[in-house]
Amino acid sequence: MTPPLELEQVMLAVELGPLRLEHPLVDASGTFDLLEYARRYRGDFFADFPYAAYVPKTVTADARTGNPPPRVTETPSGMINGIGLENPGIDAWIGGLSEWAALRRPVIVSVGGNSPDQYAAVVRALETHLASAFAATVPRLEGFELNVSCPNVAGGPQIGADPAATAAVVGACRAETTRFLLVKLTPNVSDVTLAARAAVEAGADGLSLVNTFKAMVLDRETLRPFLGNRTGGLCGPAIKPIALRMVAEVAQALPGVPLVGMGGVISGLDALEFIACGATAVGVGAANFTGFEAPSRIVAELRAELAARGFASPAAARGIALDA
Amino acid sequence: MTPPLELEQVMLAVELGPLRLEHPLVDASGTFDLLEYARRYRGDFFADFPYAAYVPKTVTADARTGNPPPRVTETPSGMINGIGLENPGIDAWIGGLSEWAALRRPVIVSVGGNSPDQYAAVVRALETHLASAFAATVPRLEGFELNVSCPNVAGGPQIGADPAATAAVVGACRAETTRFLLVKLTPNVSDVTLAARAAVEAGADGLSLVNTFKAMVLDRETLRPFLGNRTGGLCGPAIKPIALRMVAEVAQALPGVPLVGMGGVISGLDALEFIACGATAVGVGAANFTGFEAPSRIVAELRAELAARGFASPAAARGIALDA
Amino acid sequence: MTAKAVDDHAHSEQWAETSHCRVSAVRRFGAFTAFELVAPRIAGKAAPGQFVMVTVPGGGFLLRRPLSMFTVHGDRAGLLVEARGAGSERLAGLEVGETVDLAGPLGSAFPTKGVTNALLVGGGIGCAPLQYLADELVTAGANVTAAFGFRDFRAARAAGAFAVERLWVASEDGAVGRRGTVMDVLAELDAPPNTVVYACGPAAMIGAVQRWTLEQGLRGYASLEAHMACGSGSCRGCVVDTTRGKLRVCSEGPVFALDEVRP
Amino acid sequence: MTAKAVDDHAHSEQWAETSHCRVSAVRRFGAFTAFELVAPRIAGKAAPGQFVMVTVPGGGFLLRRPLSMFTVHGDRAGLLVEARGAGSERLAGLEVGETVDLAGPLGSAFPTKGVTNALLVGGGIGCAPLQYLADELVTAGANVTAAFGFRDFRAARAAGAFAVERLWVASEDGAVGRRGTVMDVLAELDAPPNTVVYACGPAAMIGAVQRWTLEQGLRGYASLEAHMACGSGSCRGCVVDTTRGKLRVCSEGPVFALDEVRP
Ligand SMILES: Cc1cc2nc3c(=O)[nH]c(=O)nc-3n(C[C@H](O)[C@H](O)[C@H](O)COP(=O)(O)OP(=O)(O)OC[C@H]3O[C@@H](n4cnc5c(N)ncnc54)[C@H](O)[C@@H]3O)c2cc1C
Ligand SMILES: Cc1cc2nc3c(=O)[nH]c(=O)nc-3n(C[C@H](O)[C@H](O)[C@H](O)COP(=O)(O)OP(=O)(O)OC[C@H]3O[C@@H](n4cnc5c(N)ncnc54)[C@H](O)[C@@H]3O)c2cc1C
Ligand SMILES: Cc1cc2nc3c(=O)[nH]c(=O)nc-3n(C[C@H](O)[C@H](O)[C@H](O)COP(=O)(O)O)c2cc1C
Ligand SMILES: Cc1cc2nc3c(=O)[nH]c(=O)nc-3n(C[C@H](O)[C@H](O)[C@H](O)COP(=O)(O)O)c2cc1C
Ligand code: FES
Ligand code: FES
Repeated sequence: MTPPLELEQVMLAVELGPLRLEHPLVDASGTFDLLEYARRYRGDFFADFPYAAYVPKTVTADARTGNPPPRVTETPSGMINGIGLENPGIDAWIGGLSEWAALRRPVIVSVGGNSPDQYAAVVRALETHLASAFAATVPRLEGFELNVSCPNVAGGPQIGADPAATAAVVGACRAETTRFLLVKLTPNVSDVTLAARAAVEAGADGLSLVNTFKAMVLDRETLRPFLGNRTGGLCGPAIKPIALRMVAEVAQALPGVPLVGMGGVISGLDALEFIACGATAVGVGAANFTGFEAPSRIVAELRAELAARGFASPAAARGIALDA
Repeated sequence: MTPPLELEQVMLAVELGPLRLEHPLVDASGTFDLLEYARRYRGDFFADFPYAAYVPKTVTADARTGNPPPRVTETPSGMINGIGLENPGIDAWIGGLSEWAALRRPVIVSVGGNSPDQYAAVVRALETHLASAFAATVPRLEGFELNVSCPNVAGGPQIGADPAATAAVVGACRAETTRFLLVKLTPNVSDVTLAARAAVEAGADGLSLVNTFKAMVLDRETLRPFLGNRTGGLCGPAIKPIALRMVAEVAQALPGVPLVGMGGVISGLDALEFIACGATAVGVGAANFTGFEAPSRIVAELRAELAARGFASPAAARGIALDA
Repeated sequence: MTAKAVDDHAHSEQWAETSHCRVSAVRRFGAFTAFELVAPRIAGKAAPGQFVMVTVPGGGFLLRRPLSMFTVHGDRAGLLVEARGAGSERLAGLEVGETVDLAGPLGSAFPTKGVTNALLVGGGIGCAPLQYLADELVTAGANVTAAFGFRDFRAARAAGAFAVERLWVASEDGAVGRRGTVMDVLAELDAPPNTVVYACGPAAMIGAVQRWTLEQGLRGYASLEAHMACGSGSCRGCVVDTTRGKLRVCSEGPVFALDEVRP
Repeated sequence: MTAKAVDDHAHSEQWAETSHCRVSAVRRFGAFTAFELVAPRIAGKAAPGQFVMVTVPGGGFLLRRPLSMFTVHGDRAGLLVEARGAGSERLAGLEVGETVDLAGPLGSAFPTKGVTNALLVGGGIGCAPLQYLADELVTAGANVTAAFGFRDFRAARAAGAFAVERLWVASEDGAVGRRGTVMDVLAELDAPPNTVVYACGPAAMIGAVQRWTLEQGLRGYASLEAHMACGSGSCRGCVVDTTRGKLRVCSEGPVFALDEVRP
């Protein structure tokens, strides 16, 4: 084995398509709210932001109140959520942008909807705003993540389970923006490479995976579905082995396409595993709920894990778990 | 809430299609070997057999040596296996039947293969043997479980992910037997009701679900795939919320079809949850690895959980988690 | 090969509200356990009604558990835990000398300014935040009356953890105090017209207290429970219905005006 | 509402090989911990080379861990654990008075009948079963020589746990005993022609011992490791390649004839 390196010998920076990230870790949409963290931080959170890019909670064209409570609970080595894409709608969302314009990191806007039109409307609204807004009043919105994989919204199967429907959403959004365009895939499929390929062929620049697994938890006493929405999305360490397998499959099927891998990352070693399976960046979701310091801890651990194995950079480890 | 009952007031017997089971619990194929348990038991294991029916490891027409080691390891609240359907082939398997002919419980033979012919060959071989063998030399083979969902065998996607391919396997086997015919579904699909419906329309009498989730674990040191087969099947408590959701979906889509629910059952409450989601019988897999006494413990706990909630039988609780 | 242990403290330093705390005292009352923890940063900032997110030790638990501030004495934060599920059972088993991770104080506090007459209404483990509230109100010179209701003799053992001078207890099986619910206690009380009501307990109790308060022409506050993931406003997991729409218990609550909640 | 606790013992009674055992003594040697457990049923049945499946306490672990029988004294079973992953770390932290669930003794034993000269070759934690084997052989009147190899000074601390009269130790960094591997020790030994070799350790070591034994015209046995789920023949998770095809380490092994293994 390669001899270990000193921590300082490891350079964590990665390039995610056109985005230069200081390190591979980003927050997973819906699990990390910049402003709430900033309220609790002693220093300047906008400057010390622990993730390399900020992915806010999914925003939709219309305002949504989300699902009835309860919305979350713990499961063995995981958790389930049925938030239901609660968000203020794109207009109010744009109205709030100036509050966090001081963030110095790139932002990847997570976009949701029920039809290609709805997705495109969000992208268009943002592009329109960006075209006219003063730079100092908006954060660095440098990319989009099309969330075609939320298992918690009503109305038929997920778009992401249908490659053609996925392509239609991507196509509609591609027509509205030249910015970096990610598509967030659902794991609730037989073959994740089908939607992955469809998304890329329709113009996506990269892929994020995985979103949550559709699941159900029962109330211990009544044996009725526990969540207000009956079903929800499972995430956390429980699902990591499935997520790793899917990231590896997509990396193998679509070499060269930038991937944001996620699902159950709670340590630097977990993050490194996603990189070994071909991810360029790694998303952290449920781990944000384990402590405010989780993001910076995971970044520090990733550096240590790379150093211990003699990898001078994430790129040096990328894909080494894949078939030769 | 219903007032609690005394333990003795609970009658655990259920009818799984034509099979009368003393209680709802059966072993999940591949996780429990009758003869190995009998070797370690003080009394007469054939008489005291803890499960209501015995489902042996999947047998195929040809002998298979399985996958290279390592084949198992633990994951957060779960485990992964890549055994690869190691088995002696149907002829040798039939040769060993007399060794355990004294088992008093019904047996459901798990059948594997790569094509409808291979499945049918196993069923035919058994039917032929049963037609001529002395009753005292064979166990009570009363049903079949067609395993179309093993994620650990080479050769393209799983049969169970394709409703038409599933129907073809079922049709071929239905032509060979009038015994109780279960089909074991894979969870690696977008919509589990499609293969479920296809199986029933092709002649299946009932359905078992779920088999394992295709997953990958990396070696901590080398970051290469840990299992000899690279990928394997994830099971255990980690996956229970997904399995429950799928059982509920199938129960809702195909009311009246007998279901064997499984995935992560390690306690009587877990078993009761599958019953609440519509299962008639419940399979226990990985929990067998937690201790020799696990099966009888789970049966006793199920009785206690039913009693505590005032259910006089599993049937009284069946399906109560489903939409009205 | 494992990466060098990364010092968590290095990363938590900048979080005003996180603390690695030693258990300094434990008292047990049946299924209830009262702890004191050495938590200067949290004790120094807290106000009654706020809560902390507590990491369940042992490694088997992903989410932290929300627990109300039960007492504050100097640099000690007190918590009262009822063993209900696996996580709270593990927490209830903590011994002196063990350490736990807390984040807090989080959420909104009970407004106490200018209150002269206070009526504290608690149900079951919902009584927990009312001890701290009583202590602060008494220090501020208010008249404090408390009415606590418990289900049965098991639950009523929690009463032993409380030190409130004018405390009326009811239990549904009559094991402790008056037989009946806390509403039966309220029915017999004479609340002066400027009384402020503070309620914490099961939804049904909050609803009954809300109606009673309205009838009496009083005003008050309720502290609500919700299942939480982040406990700090990020995930929108803990919303409850209010007259102002869906609000987050962890950040807009847990204390709400009694007339805006919809229990 | 929880179901009445079901007594595990009621269900384990019929299993000759299951035991709920109290830790009666603990000795620590760096990352290695030697335990004694009160385990009359297991101690009464065991033979050197066999192993037990140990439940990792705490609830966060699904699978049991296979550990070799390290010693047997009366009704006490001794185990030697190296903290490597999360499970063995928890096991290594066990304290006197805690209880653990064991199932065993499982697997095949080292044949010892009629052996007059024995050479025990161990590498790292693979030395664990060789103490018990040495004890039995000495009792039976055999001449026992042992050669143990360790990676570095950390691993060599395990040597402190052993009590074998004629013990040669090698460590790759020279921290303890001879600098080099256990093969360097063997090269200097004079093994009588009727010597039986017993090997347990990493695959590379087993392979080297296999070649050496063949060269010397000796015969012997190897104890192998494999990742296990059931530990008792049910799952076919622990197979290794042998000249007899794929065999299960847990039930056909862990002890195999040295000339049939393919390390
Ligand atoms: C603001 C607030 C203050 C609280 N204060 C206290 C207190 O002082 N003392 C106390 O004993 N309990 C208090 N609770 C409830 C306490 O958080 C839960 O009882 C505890 O989390 C149960 O955890 P468990 O692991 O035992 O239960 P499990 O059912 O195993 O937990 C599974 C999940 O459900 C959540 N959960 C379970 N029950 C509740 C509940 N009633 N409310 C919210 N989440 C729940 C857990 O946090 C966990 O995420 C409070 C809850 C809230 C929201
Ligand atoms: C027959 C036999 C006898 C053994 N005797 C001893 C002994 O006396 N003392 C001792 O310290 N260790 C012994 N081991 C190895 C021991 O079982 C593992 O080191 C231990 O299981 C590691 O568990 P973990 O949770 O720390 O590792 P993790 O890597 O966290 O465990 C994950 C999974 O991998 C399995 N596993 C990990 N490493 C090994 C390994 N080297 N061999 C087999 N399974 C592994 C674990 O059992 C578990 O299922 C023996 C193994 C076998 C097969
Ligand atoms: C409470 C919660 C809310 C989430 N909301 C969103 C969302 O709005 N948009 C989205 O794309 N994914 C959402 N997710 C999914 C995560 O971004 C992530 O894909 C998933 O949780 C897997 O990662 P993890 O195991 O690290 O949590 C949410 C997850 C959780 C737990
Ligand atoms: C070691 C192992 C071997 C298995 N072998 C088979 C098999 O041969 N046939 C089959 O249908 N399922 C097999 N399975 C899947 C189980 O029968 C079951 O569907 C799955 O493990 C989910 O249940 P659990 O979470 O209770 O383990 C195997 C599972 C394990 C862990
Ligand atoms: S628990 Fe996350 S917003 Fe309240
Ligand atoms: S571990 Fe299951 S057969 Fe050996």
